[in-house]
Amino acid sequence: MSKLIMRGVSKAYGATLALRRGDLTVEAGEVHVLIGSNGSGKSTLCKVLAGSVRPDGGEILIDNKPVTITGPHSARASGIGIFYQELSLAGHRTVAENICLPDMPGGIFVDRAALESRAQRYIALFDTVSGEGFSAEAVVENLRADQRQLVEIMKALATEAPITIFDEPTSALDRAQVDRFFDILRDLKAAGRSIIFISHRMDEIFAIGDRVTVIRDGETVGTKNIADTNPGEVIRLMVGGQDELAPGASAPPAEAADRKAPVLTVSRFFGKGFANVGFEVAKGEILGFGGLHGQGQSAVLRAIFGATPSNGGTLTLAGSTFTPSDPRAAIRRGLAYVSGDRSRDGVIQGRPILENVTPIHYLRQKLFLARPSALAERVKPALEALHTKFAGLGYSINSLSGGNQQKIVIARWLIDRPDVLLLDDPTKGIDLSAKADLFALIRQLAAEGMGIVLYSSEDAELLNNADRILVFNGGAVRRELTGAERTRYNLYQAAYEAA
Amino acid sequence: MTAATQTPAAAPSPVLTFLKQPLVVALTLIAALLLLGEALSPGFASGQQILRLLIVAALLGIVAAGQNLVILGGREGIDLSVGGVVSLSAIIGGNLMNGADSGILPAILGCIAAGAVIGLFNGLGVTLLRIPPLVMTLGMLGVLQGLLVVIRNGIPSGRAAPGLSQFVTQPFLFGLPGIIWLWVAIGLLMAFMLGRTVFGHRIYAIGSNEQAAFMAGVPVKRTRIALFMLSGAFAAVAGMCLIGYSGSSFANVGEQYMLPSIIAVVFGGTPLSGGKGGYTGTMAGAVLLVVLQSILTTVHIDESGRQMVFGATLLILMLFYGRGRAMRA
Amino acid sequence: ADYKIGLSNGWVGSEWRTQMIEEAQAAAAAWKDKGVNVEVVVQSANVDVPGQIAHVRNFISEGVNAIIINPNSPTAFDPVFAQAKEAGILVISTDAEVSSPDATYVGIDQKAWGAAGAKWLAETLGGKGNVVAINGVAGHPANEMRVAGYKEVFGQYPDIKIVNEVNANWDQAQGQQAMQNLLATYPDINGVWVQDGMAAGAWKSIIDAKKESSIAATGEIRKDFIDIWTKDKLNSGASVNPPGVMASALNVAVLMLQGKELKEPATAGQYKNAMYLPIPFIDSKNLADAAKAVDGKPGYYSYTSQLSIEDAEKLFK
Amino acid sequence: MTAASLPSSKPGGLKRLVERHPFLPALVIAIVLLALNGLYQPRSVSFAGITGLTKTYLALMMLAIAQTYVVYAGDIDLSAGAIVSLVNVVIVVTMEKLGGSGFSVVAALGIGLFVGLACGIINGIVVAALRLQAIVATFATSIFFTGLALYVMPVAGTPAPAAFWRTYGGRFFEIPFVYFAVALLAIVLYVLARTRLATQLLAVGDDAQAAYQSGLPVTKTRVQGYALCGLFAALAAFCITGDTASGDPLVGGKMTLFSVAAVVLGGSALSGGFGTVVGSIIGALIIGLINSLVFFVGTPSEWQNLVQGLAILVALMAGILVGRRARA
Ligand SMILES: Nc1ncnc2c1ncn2[C@@H]1O[C@H](COP(=O)(O)OP(=O)(O)OP(=O)(O)O)[C@@H](O)[C@H]1O
Ligand SMILES: Nc1ncnc2c1ncn2[C@@H]1O[C@H](COP(=O)(O)OP(=O)(O)OP(=O)(O)O)[C@@H](O)[C@H]1O
Ligand SMILES: O[C@@H]1[C@@H](O)[C@H](O)OC[C@H]1O
Ligand SMILES: [Mg+2]
Ligand SMILES: [Mg+2]
Repeated sequence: MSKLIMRGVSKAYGATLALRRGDLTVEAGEVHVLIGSNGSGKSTLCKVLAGSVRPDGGEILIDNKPVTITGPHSARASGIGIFYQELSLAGHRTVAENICLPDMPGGIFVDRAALESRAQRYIALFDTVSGEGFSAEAVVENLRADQRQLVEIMKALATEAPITIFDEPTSALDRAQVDRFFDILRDLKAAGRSIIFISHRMDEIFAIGDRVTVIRDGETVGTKNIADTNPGEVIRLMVGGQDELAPGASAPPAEAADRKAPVLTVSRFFGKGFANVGFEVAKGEILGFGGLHGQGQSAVLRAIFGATPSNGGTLTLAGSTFTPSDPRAAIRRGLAYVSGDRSRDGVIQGRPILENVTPIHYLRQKLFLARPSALAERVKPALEALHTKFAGLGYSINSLSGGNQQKIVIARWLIDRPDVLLLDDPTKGIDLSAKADLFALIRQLAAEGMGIVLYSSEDAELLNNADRILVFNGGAVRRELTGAERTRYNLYQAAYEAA
Repeated sequence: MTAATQTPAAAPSPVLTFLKQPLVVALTLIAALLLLGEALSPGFASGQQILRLLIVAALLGIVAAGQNLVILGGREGIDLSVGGVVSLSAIIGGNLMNGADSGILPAILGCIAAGAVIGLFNGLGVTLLRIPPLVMTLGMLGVLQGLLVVIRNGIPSGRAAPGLSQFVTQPFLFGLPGIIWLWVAIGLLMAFMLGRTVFGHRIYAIGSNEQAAFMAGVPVKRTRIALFMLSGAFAAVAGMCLIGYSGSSFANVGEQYMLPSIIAVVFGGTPLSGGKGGYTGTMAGAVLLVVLQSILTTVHIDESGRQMVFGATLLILMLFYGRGRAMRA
Repeated sequence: ADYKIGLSNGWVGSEWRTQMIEEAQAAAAAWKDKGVNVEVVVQSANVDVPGQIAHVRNFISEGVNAIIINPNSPTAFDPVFAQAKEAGILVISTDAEVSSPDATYVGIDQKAWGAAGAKWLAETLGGKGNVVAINGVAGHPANEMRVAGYKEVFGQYPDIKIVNEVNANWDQAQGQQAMQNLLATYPDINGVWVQDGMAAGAWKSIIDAKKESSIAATGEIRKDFIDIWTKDKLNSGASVNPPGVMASALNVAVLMLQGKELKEPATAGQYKNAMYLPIPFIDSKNLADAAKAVDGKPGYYSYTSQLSIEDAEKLFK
Repeated sequence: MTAASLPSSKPGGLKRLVERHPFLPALVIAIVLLALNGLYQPRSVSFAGITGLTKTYLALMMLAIAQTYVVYAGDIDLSAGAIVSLVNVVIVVTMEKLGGSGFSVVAALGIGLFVGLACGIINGIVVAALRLQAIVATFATSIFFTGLALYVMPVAGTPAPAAFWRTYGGRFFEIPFVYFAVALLAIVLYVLARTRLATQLLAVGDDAQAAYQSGLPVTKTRVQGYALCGLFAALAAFCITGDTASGDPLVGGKMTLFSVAAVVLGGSALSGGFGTVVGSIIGALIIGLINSLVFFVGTPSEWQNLVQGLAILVALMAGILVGRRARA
């Protein structure tokens, strides 16, 4: 008897069919992986189960009994707990309060003692990896992204639900945190609990999963035993009849980019989260930033771009020295910055695609009027280069899937070519084919002479695309990997070296 | 391959989509209220009366233009100081004109400058000091009310120039008073600005996602300051028109525009969360509100009854508009 | 100073109030000629009832000898006036009566004020016709007394019909809008009873609708209005609530502080603590005199009158 | 090995203090203002002076508390002042109808609480259940409640029975009654701060969608916030009635915006999720202290409004800036 059966679940948002036919069967005591490209409907399926999305159709059986889930509360009552991809934390509350938020101990009054001791149980699970500043009393708002993700994990664990969903719980975690988390999942599995696990990282899926269900275009296309399948097969299922592109399939970069005059030079650069950073990027070079996440890579890129303050350093772009002030000035100077966090830094929600793709153009061309037809001419090539799929420039960007939204955001930087492109984990949460498109374009841009800095949290992306890799640790560059040194082994070793 | 999965679901009928537009909702409600008014007191929906209502609506609508911009700019944008600016501008304008047509131009310039300066202060407080707009403009309202007392003690409340009164109340072109043409012009200007200028796109950008706009080189602070300045300027123009309407300036003439200007914006389909909406709807919203108010003045019931009916009707009308998203999608 | 007097005004919504304070300040200064030093401390602001109670408490802390108040409520000051009295402070209200037994009212009878305008209107209309009323702030005591005044008068004329009553919050523009709506709905209006500040607005709508020859309406006493009235020969009449009432009250207060006793104790009015001042009335007969009185004054200046020190002295033993 | 090798900014002493007690900047402002009041008019800080201040501003404090509970959840109530007016006229009329006896007072207070609660629930339904925007929806209900108040009592003036206001203004064991009220209030607030509701309101204010997805009854919680607001607005009306001894259908109207200002002065975030009721009480006090100080320093009457307006604006800005600096 299966623990959970979801059959024919469907959900439309206006004209967007988020889920056509979601099927999922989960056994007790298994980690069941959901995989599918961006916007394929994984989160939607999970949210239907967790009660926060109202399905249009379909049925749900738990322990073979049909259940009707009317909201998050009723889902909890049916034994479902969830980690939300976008987190569901109260920023001004403490870690302990957040962990216990779904059901606070006590009646009219909060039972503080019970709350603390319950929270402590889950905090203790991650004691070794939760990092500095993490405690039951810490205010969530003051925590780092990975620590917040840990809180959301603890919150999901604290539901002690027989079926627990983890929708991309590891996207901000480092390896040690992921390892710890997986150990806990294994314990839960052993205790007979059912886990639904979503990740875009193939290695994680094969490390922790028992079975995998693939969703494509809102439809469940198959379920495999992890033991009986391999990444290639999973990817084939995900992409269906379309081109097959695996992460490693791209051509390796030129051994040594012609070391022309550097287009961007950074030296003795200091700022919040990094110190004394220096490097050069040549025209046509793809410089990689590597290392564990949060070691200053992103901070350096944002500071160069003027998005966060820096204190001191000499920066030279195309021969002229500058001090970062704000993105506006950086853009005028010919810098471009693509953030992986598109919903925070990129997408202008609810506005037409045209308005989302033109702001940099407006600024660089000093435009005052927005003439749609003239703009369309300028915009189309950039969108085509990324194989962006869209119905028309007048449509809202919300009508696109996440991956296509990110392409729009990237395209805005390409209408007027920048001298240097700063890529800050640009593929976070993007599916494989979109990644392939993006990297093909990046290499082309480099070939055309653009200087590119690429930070990626995925090692494969760096190894496959960067001409040179600077490995960050503790806010400083610890090692430079060039040519044949660019191996996974060297990368890990440098990253894990004590600072 | 791309990740695009959106496939048109059964497309909602175009008729229904049309009917759900805030502008259409407002216009329909206006028509219904006019019919109701006519039924309750014959003559209510006569051409002359409608024209007079439009003059009053134009006053509110011009204030609402600035309010609309500030709200569109997001970050809980709202301008509670507009009422104070209207009053102040009426006084400044009245004194600069003091009954002479030659004073109209200096008055207009003076008022707009004063309104813009007040807006500048609001904008600086909101952007540089990051005071929430509600707080900043509420505080500013208190300051302006105090300023009014000082000014009114020091200088006489002036009178409108005859030319201005003519412009506001008498037929100007094709039988319509000048203020209505002014309002139409403002409407066209707003539509052009919001839809066809980079500045307009930037307003939506900061209203929808300020951080993304910042990263895309939008001068967030400058744009937002400009919105508050425009709001002050529009309120000042309304103050000028108001003194043209009533002939002389006095007391807190503007107080009655503060919250109604916000309601006009909401009735026009611009939610208070910003980044969405436009001015055409707001114009209809202003007319709707004014028609409703004047129906209530003409119905012979006690003040208590009037207020209860007005409050309840506002609530019912709000149900037609941007109700917040359901928690459960 | 011999006496320190606190003046509290809880509403600064009209020039009338400004003039009221200025006249009172001038009256205090005038006592110097009599060898009496009267110092006034003023709190004049847009405040609510609690805010005005705070005014009174501030005066108590300040240690004034007397408080003269234009109150925002007739009854709300009973407790705080009791406290003032305990502290040995003389309390006088003006412009609106208060129920407190610890205070004296010096001002006009607002009900009689309302009635005077209504009487003029009824007689001007020959005792018959359709009348509308445009009132001030609903629920405000002065407003309600005035309403009671006109109701009583119109009640005595069976052929006068009050077709509608609306509120325009003592605001000129709202008065103008209200009149507009009323004109559109009732094309056959003969008379309008409207209170001071809003009259100019109402008349503006009447003139815009070219009905000034067929409609009689009460008027107001600001120079601006008196000018139009004279120029356009409007059919209007205005009862006067002189802004000098507070000055009158001040003169009475000083005499009381000097320990003088009233010839006739103040026992008029519903609260039996009022001393009523005369209510002048302006109509076509004496319009020219009024115009002369305000000649050379700014447009917002109200026709006024006050009890001079000598007039006041006559009221005392 | 973990990624947490970067030193995360360690909250300093002041920061922690302000994080825990967001009202501290307001408290400092209030103490400074009190000292200035005493400097310019020593009698204003005498026992009688302070008692007078408390009597006058207890109503605004109550209303600021009321406003705080909706602000906790990121909502706002622009009808709070109208509720005060409505409850004021309702209890005065009830006391009058029932003959002004001690029983009538108790019955009237009960009915007053009920009316406040009902108004609050109506607001809650309109804003949380019908999902109308709080600013405009509560403005609409404020018009409705004002209409009701005018219906109950068309003209200000009906007196409250002496038993009622003599109690409010009187003394017990030589201690003014208002101090008992304040003490009781302190206890109530202490207790309320420990409720699940308070935490849930704050969690909703932080992120309503997240709270909903976590399984919190968001709509119910917000309605409860408004209900609490209505209850405290009723208490504010009791204080007003005690201090004014009469009914007035417009008495509370102007208090609404001041209650919002008091909440902000007290260090709560209008966007929700962060704040304290104690702060709001101090905020109300600041408004009162500013108003009296402006008079005591001898500001000419025509400048008083402006100086008060400026001082309040400056205090609002200072509170926000100091609070943020301390927390940043
Ligand atoms: N609230 C919403 N309103 C409108 N469209 C939505 C909403 N939520 C999701 N969608 C759309 O539904 C589709 C499925 O989204 P969903 O979040 O389930 O994808 P996903 O598989 O979780 O993708 P990802 O890997 O990027 O997290 C997408 O096209 C998305 O744009
Ligand atoms: N230094 C920064 N780092 C990251 N994001 C920023 C930074 N400055 C501003 N932003 C983002 O852009 C938005 C608008 O920026 P802007 O500087 O115009 O206003 P602000 O929020 O008042 O910034 P400031 O931090 O300078 O007070 C901010 O609200 C924030 O989201
Ligand atoms: O006459 C009015 C007076 O009674 C009121 O109190 O203030 C405004 C004046 O217009
Ligand atoms: Mg997802
Ligand atoms: Mg994703």
